Amino acid sequence: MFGTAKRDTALLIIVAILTLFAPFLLNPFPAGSAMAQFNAGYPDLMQRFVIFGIFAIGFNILFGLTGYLSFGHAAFLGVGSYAVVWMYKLLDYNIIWGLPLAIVISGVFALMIGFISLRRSGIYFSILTLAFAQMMFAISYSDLLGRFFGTTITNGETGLQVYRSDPQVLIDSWESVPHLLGLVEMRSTYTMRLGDWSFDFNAGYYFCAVIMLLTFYLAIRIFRSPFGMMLRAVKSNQQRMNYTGLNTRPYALAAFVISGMYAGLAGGLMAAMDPLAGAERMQWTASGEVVLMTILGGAGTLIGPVLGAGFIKYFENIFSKINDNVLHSWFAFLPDGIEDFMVVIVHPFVGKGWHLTLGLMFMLVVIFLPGGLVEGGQRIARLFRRKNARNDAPDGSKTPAE
Amino acid sequence: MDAILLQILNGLDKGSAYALIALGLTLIFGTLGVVNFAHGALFMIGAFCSVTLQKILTISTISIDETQKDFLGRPLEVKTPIMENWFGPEIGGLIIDWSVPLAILFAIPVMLVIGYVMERGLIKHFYKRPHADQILVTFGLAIVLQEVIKYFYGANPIPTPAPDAFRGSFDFGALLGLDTALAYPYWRLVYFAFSAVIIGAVFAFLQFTTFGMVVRAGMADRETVGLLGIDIDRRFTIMFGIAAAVAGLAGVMYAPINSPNYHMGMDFLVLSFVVVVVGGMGSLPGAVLAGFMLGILESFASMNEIKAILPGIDQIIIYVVAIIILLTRPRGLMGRKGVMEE
Amino acid sequence: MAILEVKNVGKRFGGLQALNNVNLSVAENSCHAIIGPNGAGKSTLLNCLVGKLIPDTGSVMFDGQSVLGRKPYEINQMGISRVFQTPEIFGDLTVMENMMIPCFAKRDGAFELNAITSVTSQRDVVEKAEHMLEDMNLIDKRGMHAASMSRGDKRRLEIAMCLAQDPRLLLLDEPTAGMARADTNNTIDLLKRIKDERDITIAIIEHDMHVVFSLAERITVLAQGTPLVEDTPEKIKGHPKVREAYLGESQDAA
Amino acid sequence: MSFSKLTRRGLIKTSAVAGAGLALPTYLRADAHSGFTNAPTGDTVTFGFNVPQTGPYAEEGLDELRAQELAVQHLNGEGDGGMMNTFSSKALKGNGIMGKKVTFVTGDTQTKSDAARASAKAMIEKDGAIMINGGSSSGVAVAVQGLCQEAGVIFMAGLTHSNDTTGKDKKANGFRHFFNAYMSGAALAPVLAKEYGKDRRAYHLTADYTWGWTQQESMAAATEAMGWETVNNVLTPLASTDFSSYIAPVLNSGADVLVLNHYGGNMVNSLTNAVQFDLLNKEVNGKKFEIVVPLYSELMAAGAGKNVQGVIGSMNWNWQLQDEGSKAFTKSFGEKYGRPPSNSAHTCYVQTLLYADAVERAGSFNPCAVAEALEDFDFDGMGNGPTTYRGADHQCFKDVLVMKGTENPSNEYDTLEIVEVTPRAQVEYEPDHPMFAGGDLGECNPGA
Repeated sequence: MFGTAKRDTALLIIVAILTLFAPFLLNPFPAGSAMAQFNAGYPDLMQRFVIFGIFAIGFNILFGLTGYLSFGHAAFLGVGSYAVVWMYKLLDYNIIWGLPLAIVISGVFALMIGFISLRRSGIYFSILTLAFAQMMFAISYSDLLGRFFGTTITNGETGLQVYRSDPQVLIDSWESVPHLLGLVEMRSTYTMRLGDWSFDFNAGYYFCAVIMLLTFYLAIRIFRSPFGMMLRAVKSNQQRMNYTGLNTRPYALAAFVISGMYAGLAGGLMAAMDPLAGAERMQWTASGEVVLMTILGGAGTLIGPVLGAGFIKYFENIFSKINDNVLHSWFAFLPDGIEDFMVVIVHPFVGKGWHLTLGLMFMLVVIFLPGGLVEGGQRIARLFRRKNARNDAPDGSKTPAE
Repeated sequence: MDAILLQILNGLDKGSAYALIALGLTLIFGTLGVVNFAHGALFMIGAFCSVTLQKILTISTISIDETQKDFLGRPLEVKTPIMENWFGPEIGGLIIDWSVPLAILFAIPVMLVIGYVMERGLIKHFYKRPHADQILVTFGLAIVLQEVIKYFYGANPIPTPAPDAFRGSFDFGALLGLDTALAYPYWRLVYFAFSAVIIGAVFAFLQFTTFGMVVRAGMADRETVGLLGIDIDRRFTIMFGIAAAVAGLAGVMYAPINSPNYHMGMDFLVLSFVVVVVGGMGSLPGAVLAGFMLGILESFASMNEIKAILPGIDQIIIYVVAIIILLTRPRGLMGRKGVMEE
Repeated sequence: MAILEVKNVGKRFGGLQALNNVNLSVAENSCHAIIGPNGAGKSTLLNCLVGKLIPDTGSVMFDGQSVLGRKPYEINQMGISRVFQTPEIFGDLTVMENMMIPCFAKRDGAFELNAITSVTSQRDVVEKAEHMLEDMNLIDKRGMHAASMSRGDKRRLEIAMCLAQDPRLLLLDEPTAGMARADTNNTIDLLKRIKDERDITIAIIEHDMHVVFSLAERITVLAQGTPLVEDTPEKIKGHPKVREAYLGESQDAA
Repeated sequence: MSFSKLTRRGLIKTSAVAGAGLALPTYLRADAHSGFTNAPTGDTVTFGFNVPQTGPYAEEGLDELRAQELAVQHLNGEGDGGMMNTFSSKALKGNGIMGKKVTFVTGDTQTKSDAARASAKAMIEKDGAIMINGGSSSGVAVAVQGLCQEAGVIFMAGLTHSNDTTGKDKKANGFRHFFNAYMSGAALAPVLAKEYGKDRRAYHLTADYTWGWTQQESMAAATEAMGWETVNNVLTPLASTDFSSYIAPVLNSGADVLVLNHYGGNMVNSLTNAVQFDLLNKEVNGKKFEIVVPLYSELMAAGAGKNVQGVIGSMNWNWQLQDEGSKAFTKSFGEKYGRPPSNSAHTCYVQTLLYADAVERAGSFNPCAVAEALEDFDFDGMGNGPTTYRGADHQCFKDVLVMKGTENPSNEYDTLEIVEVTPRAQVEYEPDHPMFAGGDLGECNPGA
């Protein structure tokens, strides 16, 4: 089905089901309960999961397949966001204008930056991409371009946003909410209550989810295509590539541009969900984040980057919100002394200490699961398989791009 | 003219911090082949060695002064440092005043131990792993280290002044017979001299000791040296400790220049990578040269005359220079072929 | 008729004249060996042929066209394939994938953005690759990681990858270096078979005289960057100059 | 194109009916019937405290969080009641708000617009927060204010000092208690003229982002009006950690005052660097060289240590004020946390009480009713003397403090001393003042 191998089709279907039912799966705890803190099924975070999933899937096409480690991909994310918000300002709040533009413009930027940066390899390449991205960040953060043009281009550290005085030539009256063709507002949410549970079905989330599935499907096709194979060959042995009559530069550049366009799309979607483009999303920390997401999940695997993105965003948004009040409510069932003791123990790892937990998780994953989270999943799966059929012959069909 | 002289001084000073951090980083790159994202955190821990020693030296006894009130209107608790009790206010005060230079002695063993533990406990297991894994684990470690510091010291910068003897500035203008003042802070001159000594010591160590020769040989060709029956691993462990100590010492003496805070390591991390790569992978002189060069260029770019022509150039100069150098010289200023190019 | 014509090629590295006025002519469908002591300039010459190095002087013509100034992949597309001293294969890929890449390179050229269709749907390439693997007796190992194969298998795979492109000239750089005697003999047999079955020219650099005399139809002896003599194996064996310059000095290599 | 232009509204309506299952244009948990976002249904009401908990402003965020927690206690009738006892409005009874117990959730802004909005959205969407309070930078405040406007909740800004927050970027759902750059300039200029004379030449170093620009503009305008001359204004990158190359040229520029339009880590470092260059011991143009830091905070002063001594700046509030409200708050805060509150803590505390009081007076949590109750509200007893929340731009008008670094501090909290309490009349301005022009409050948005 879909022109993909059976295993890939199965993976795609599983991912589709998971995203479709995410509002249920991410809200396993009743709304009022102490554990509700761990629920992640609210629109903003669900949107972030899939948007950063797209970002990481695209990054993986470059890093996972070719091995070129870009440290400046957040620049394309920012470019995509600015493109969409500018379309809001100039035309109207319909996201249909901005998203294709985000892809095209980030593609153009990726072509220029990639063309120059790919003249070098290894860490020299990484630093070139970092330098370009940091330049773009500095320019956006202080709106340096705006100083030359005499009008704001990025609106500095506040972030680019839509004002009532903006032209919005396609409409007469001012709008304030991004929508798709006037059919549905991105923030529309239907809340379903089942007993104590509550589930949010958000239009923006499903829009992003559909796009994520499309990009995931495209990534599968790329992984399994001759082009994808060539990219893995670039990573494996450039010398042999050259002496097999293959020009490595355009292969790497094409991967760079494709992943840049993925990043631009992700950035565009961020602005489509929340009509503001902040300069921080171009900073090196943002570029570093997608690197971490990809490695954490499992570089070069199809589903790994999505898992990594979800993992990091979950910690950022859920663990940072756990304060001492919440801790007390968790441990309220314990006797007073022990309750306070537990709160003191857990306190450094949550709330303002969420970074500490994240750092520890990075170390634990990379020490114990060298292949990232995907390897964790594989180990669990192997454990089950071994239990079920001890005498099975070793699986020789394991393809390296798994 | 005087403006340019001043910026050269500034550049040398900034450059010495960059060079010291990059030196340690490139030692780890070159000898161990490890991408160490925790190197900035080592610099930060060095700065907090100064803070810690200052706190230790100012451990105080508390007495109640009924004549003064605190902010809630209660009698004020007056703190007297134990140092002043022991040695009298004069000498005790002097010891506290000199806590930053004294912290050098404190920091060397601390940083060597931290470096040793890091290498044996963690980094050692990642020599054979892909660079991606090294990035993830050292980045995780960097976050953990800075969060631990934040837990104990808070997020606010902590003033760590230089000894009173080094307050104020030296007037080069008078020295050179210029009309205009060309004042430069004493402590910054001390920092520059200190870095020069450290850099010189590292180079001398690598150049003139057998240990250094083996390490240099190991940087050039690890396998061959290993085949010669030399225990290169143990020497690399010591090298990691030294790299940590260099970063730490850079931090110790930096504390009076800018009050240390827990995230100062991350502020320097990206920059130090740029410096190392511009200098060229695996080249110690390259790292030092690039450090000073970028420091001076950054200082020049912040001159009003330059900013008048190119507004905002000071924000991006480092990156522009990095791009130009990497495009004109494929392996940075003095890089060796084949190091971190795969 | 000569398919490869090297004329007056010179190459200098700093103070070292690595190649000096080298002339070489390789006849089509022949097997031509280049021998010489260490540092004679054999590898430098080879690198000049494939575009890794550009000679300071002289010309290199392949099938009437100059290869100078062309990139390695362009020269390869002209029909020159190279086998390395230590096998250069795609270690992270499977044997089958290793085999398919040259098939794609042959079919699609230096770059083709074929990003949507599945590899397995390219029947022509799959069949050709399978055929090559069968031919090389590697078909059982098709799912293996190339890096985990034995050295002899890697060598066979690399030769197979070169042949998959149907090159007109196959350059071999000490193909049996570091091999056990049995593997060496297998490789010799393989190369003989290739020579018999295909219209192909083979140029080989080799230390091992057993290999050279088993395969070569003509031999060029290189010493200190200059061709000493060129002749048939029989004549070379008895040539006094060669004995003096080469065979006498390195008995153990022979 | 014309398609969307002509029929958009109609389409939204029909689609809302047709696709009612999926696309009801409700925002989140609000029952559509209540008419506004996150209408509290049970016996509790949830506040969202959005402060920086990681990054350079984490300490400031922590102090804000302390104050917010204290405010919630006081609202619920716990503790000594703090400023509720001195507040001129007596609507709050210490039984929560309209009988509902106040609870709160917290989030981390990371001092990044994106992260702050994500965190605010989480509190609104997931936790049902009715109001967002806190923050310690203007970029974040503007970003979150915009979000609250769209979401239909009230935003009670924390520390935000840029003119834009209640100028170019003002929003009907957003309210700022903190003072702003213009007020700093207006309060400082007369004091500076008195202390340092009217014939001064100022050299500005300005952080290169929106707040820095408005701060510099305000200071330059106010001091120039007093007769000062602005010699130069140099923009410094936010990422700077070492300001030596910007400070070195100051001495030879002919300026005799250095104005540091920096905040947070930037300010700590630039002031430390300036003192290293011994500027305060120099004489230029026959006058003693001086440094001015327009926006002070206790935490920055602590970070800069001895370097603040004798340096003048301004603040919104300080714990040393001797009015009843300030004393009550300082006592309450000090007894709970063992340290005096910072001025950002004060703002967050007051904002929380003001919001609660407005709800009580309006008799509704509906943001529009609350906004109406806050607009042009006059109150006293909150530490800054008689204060007005101006309806035209949602900016509070009150006395401003001019501060100076204490020369001989007697204890670790004694870093700054009050030079003058600038009366409110002196810092007031018209809503259409050019520095605040270009904005539009819009209409209050109740959300659902």
